[in-house]
Order: sequence, then C-alpha cells, then structure tokens
Amino acid sequence: MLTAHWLYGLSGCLIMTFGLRAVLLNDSLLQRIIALNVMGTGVFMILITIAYRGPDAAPDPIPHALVLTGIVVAVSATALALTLIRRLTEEQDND
Amino acid sequence: MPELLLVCLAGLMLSLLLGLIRVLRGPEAGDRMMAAQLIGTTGVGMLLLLSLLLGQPALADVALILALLAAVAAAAFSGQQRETGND
Amino acid sequence: MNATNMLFLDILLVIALLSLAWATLTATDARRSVILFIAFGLVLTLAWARLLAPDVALAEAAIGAGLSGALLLAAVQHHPRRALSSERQNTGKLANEKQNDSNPADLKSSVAIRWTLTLFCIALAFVLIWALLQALSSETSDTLAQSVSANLANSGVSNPVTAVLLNFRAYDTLLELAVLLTAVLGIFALSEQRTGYLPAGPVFNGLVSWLVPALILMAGYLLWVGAHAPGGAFQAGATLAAAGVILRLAGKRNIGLPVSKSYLNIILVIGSGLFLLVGLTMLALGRPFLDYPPAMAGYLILLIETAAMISIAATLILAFLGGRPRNREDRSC
Amino acid sequence: MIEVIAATLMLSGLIFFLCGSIGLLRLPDLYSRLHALTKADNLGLGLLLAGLALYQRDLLFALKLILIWLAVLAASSASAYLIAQYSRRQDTDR
Repeated sequence: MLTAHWLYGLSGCLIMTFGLRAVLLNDSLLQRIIALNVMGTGVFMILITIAYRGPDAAPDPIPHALVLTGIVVAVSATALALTLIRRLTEEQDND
Repeated sequence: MPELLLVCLAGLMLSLLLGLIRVLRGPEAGDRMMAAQLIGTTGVGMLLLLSLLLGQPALADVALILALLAAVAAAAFSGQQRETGND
Repeated sequence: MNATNMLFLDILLVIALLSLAWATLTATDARRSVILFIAFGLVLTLAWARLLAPDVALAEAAIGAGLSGALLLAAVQHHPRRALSSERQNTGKLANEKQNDSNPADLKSSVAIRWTLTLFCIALAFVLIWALLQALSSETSDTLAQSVSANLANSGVSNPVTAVLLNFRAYDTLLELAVLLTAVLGIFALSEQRTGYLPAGPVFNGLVSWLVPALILMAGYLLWVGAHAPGGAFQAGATLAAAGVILRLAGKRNIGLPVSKSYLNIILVIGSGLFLLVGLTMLALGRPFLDYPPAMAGYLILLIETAAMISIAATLILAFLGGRPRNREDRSC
Repeated sequence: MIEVIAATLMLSGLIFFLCGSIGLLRLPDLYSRLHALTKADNLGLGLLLAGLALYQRDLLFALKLILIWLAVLAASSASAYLIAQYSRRQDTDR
C-alpha cells in the first residue's frame, strides 16, 4: 500500500462522511445540495485512489470512466434539484 | 534538474495555502472570490509543473481549460439578473 | 519522479481539501458555501492531476470549477434577500468572525437527533475506512484492467478511458446520456427559464468576444484528442456549455441554442438517439448490441462522441437556464 | 546557460506569486488586495511559464504555454474588474 493511498483514501472517507452529516443536518436546502456534491466528491476520491497504482504504473481506467460519468450526472442532478428548490420557493411565495 | 521544478511546485503550493487562508477568512464574498481566482491561477502553474514532473502532457490541456474557465465563475458571481421576467 | 518527493504535495493538498470541505459544509451562509465549493473544486483538480487521472481532472476543471459553480451562484443570486442577510451583517464589521455556537439553526433540531446522526456518520466513516483498507491491502488481480489493456488495440481508440466509456462499457454511457435527458425533461416539467441577465459592460463584452470562440475551439480539440489522449465527449460538452453560459451571463439573447423548439428537441436527443441507432444497427448486422466491428470502431466512436458532445452541451446550458426556454412568440405578450 | 536563465525566470515568477499571496493576506481592504492579486499572478505566471518554456525547449509546448498565459492574462483582469464592480455595487447599496 502506498502513502498516497493512505492520504487520499482516508480523506475521501472523511469528506464523504462530513458531507453525509451536512446533508442530514443542514437546514438550508441549497446547502444540502452543496453537501450532496461534496459527499459525491468523497466517493470519487475513494474510487480514484483505488485506481492509482503508484507513480510509475498506469492507473486502472475503469474507475476513471466511472468517476467521469459520475461528475456529469452529479452536475445535471444538481441542476434538477436547484430547479426543484426554485419551484418550491415560488409555490411558498404564492401562498 | 527536476529539483528546480519541485522547488517551484513547493513555492506555488505555499502560495495556494496563503490564498486558502483568505478564502476561509473572507470577510466579504468578494475577498473569497478573489482568493479563489488566485487558487485558480496558482493551480494553472502547478498543473504545468506536474505535467512535466509526472510526464503527463495532457495536464497542460487541463491548465488551459482552467485558465479559460476562471472567468466564468467570476462572471456568474457578479452577474445581475433582470428584475422582471421579461427576458 | 519518485513518490517520496511528492509527499509534501500530498500532505498539503489533503490538508487544503479537508479544510475547504469542512468550511463549505459548516458555512452559515449559502453564498459563502458556494464560493468555498468552487475553491474546493479547483484544489480537487490538482489532486486528480497528481493521482494520474488527467481525464477526470479535465472534467473537474470544466465542470467543478466552471459550470457547477456558475449554476450554484446563479441559484444563490436568485434569492438575494435570504442569501445575503447574514453575509451583510458580518462584512466589514466583524473581521474574524467565529462559528457561532448559538446558531438559531442548531436549536431547531433537537440535540439528541444531532448527536445520533453524528455518531452514525462517525461509525460509517470507520466502516468505510475498514472497507477501503481491505480493498487496498488485498492482492488485487486487476483482471478488468488487464482485459482493458489487452483489448485496447481492437477498441478503435488508444485512450483507455475513452475505450471503456464508448466501447467496453458503452451500455453505461448510453444510459448516462438517458439520465441527462431525463434530468432536462424534469427541469422542463418544473419551470420556465430563470430571468435573464442585464447586458454586460464593455469589459465583460470584450472578454466574451474572445472567450466564446476560444471555448468552442477548445471543445473541438478535446473531442478530437479524446481518441488517443485524455479528453472526449464529456469534457468537450462541458467546455461548449461554458461558452453558452458565458453568453447567457453577458445578457445575450441568443446563446447558441436554436430558437425553434423542434430543433432544440433534436439537439437534446441526438446523443442518446444516435448511440441507440448504432447499437441497433449492430444488432441488425448480427453482432451483439453495441459491439462494433474493430475496423470501424474508431469512426463509430467519433460519430457517437460528436453527437453526445452536442447533447451534453445543450443539456448543461438548459440546466443553467433552469427551465424551458421561452419562445420569441411568447415574449411579445 | 539557458538553464540558468530558465531557473532565474521561474524563481522570480515564484517570488511574484508569493508576494501576491502575501499581499492578498496583509493588505487592509478588498480593492487593494485585488491590486496585489492581479499584478502578481499575471506577472508571476508569465515569468514562470517563460522559464518553463526555456526549460523544456519544445516548440509546441511553448506555444501552449503562450496560449495559457494570454488566457489567464485576459481572464484574470476581466474577473478582477467584475469582482471589483460587484463589491462597489454592494458598498453603494449598503
């Protein structure tokens, strides 16, 4: 196991759990969405760490492809969630 | 002499961390945004150094994208939306 | 370069990432969270570069640092009263504000629930770390990675990540394009587009006049280079979308999307549609679904990627608009 | 000889970078910080990239470096302007 594995793997786990806690406990919907994005980033970091195989070896391309699709799906899901929030506040303002 | 590149990388990392302090401290939103711009520029330099150190020419493309898109966030930050729904 | 020399970089990057993540998640104000998240994305790009994932770094630079930041900032701007209230109180007067323990938000949910959930998250962190250590310490056989490199010559491209995305795991990518389409349909169903921006001043207009062509060129370059080096439809689509977002922010009416509704629909569907069509053609030719003949694979992948880039860019621009674009006819009334 | 020039350029670029970040931390208000930032990162990055181009001595790479520098130059001055404009608007609103 490489030092980079320790460092980035552990921080990926930490970022993911920080994010989960904020998703569960934050009051602002917008900040929950940001927290969800941070949480996703933690997962990406774990995947990229698993793909890494030292400075001289080529990394595993499959987790990279997974993370790539994950980033694009995350941004479109974020956009959908933001539109939901906007609709929600519009409805509340109308009441 | 890759030591030179490593020294520069360390210096840029230090500069990034100093910018990070301003991002974390603020106090105004403009200060944070400005420091984020500094992190972006420093990141461009670090990506180019890493591209030579790690033998990954593609990282120069990443630096170019970062350089081009640095202004998008600033523009979104300062953009004023129209008051009415009339586009 | 040997790994020990990079240790200082790893440690400092991890410190920067963890502190930015923590600050993003604990910020009392939504706009502050968003700006911290943008900075987080920038540092993250460096981490991906250092972990030899240039494909991911490209996508993170285009999306994490550019697009999703713009998306979230626009969302904060939309509620100026709520979002700015706490920032205003703090600016200037309190130079080094501290986290306020008696935050009214904290008092709302009961202390017991907060502690239970926090403990649950800590427990989850330990499980996650344990699982990661198991995964990394076991002697990995890497059969998947080996079969990727063994079959790379037949995939039509020489960049392994593109080969995985568009050939070996093409199913996933097809379904991902379908997910993007679903997200756009959801946005369309919920709302009309947000109000536009005020026309840009001369400085910003000057920026737009060179940045937009540069981004379009860059998108074309990334699409082309994706066959043999990091790049591809996702990065190119995100770059192209950034051009549209910039035009939108400059208050331009025409942001590169077609005015006609039917053309817009075609552009949105062309990525997944062409992908599906190629897959079905393979079925008709007696091959398994989405299994290209090696001689033609390179051309087919380029074709699919071009269509996918167009759809992805349109999707992301519409995501930034935040709803169905208003037609010119509607505007008169 | 060229290596010495490259090293000098890169290290002086580094000094500009560090000056910029220290200015960002130490200067008293937003507008003066903005001044420190833009001067430093334009010039700092320019010198660093000039040094890198000499160090690598690869024409295509050098061309890309010039492109990157021009992009950063134009984008960072525009974004500095935009941030200043935003802050002014906030100040007058207050």
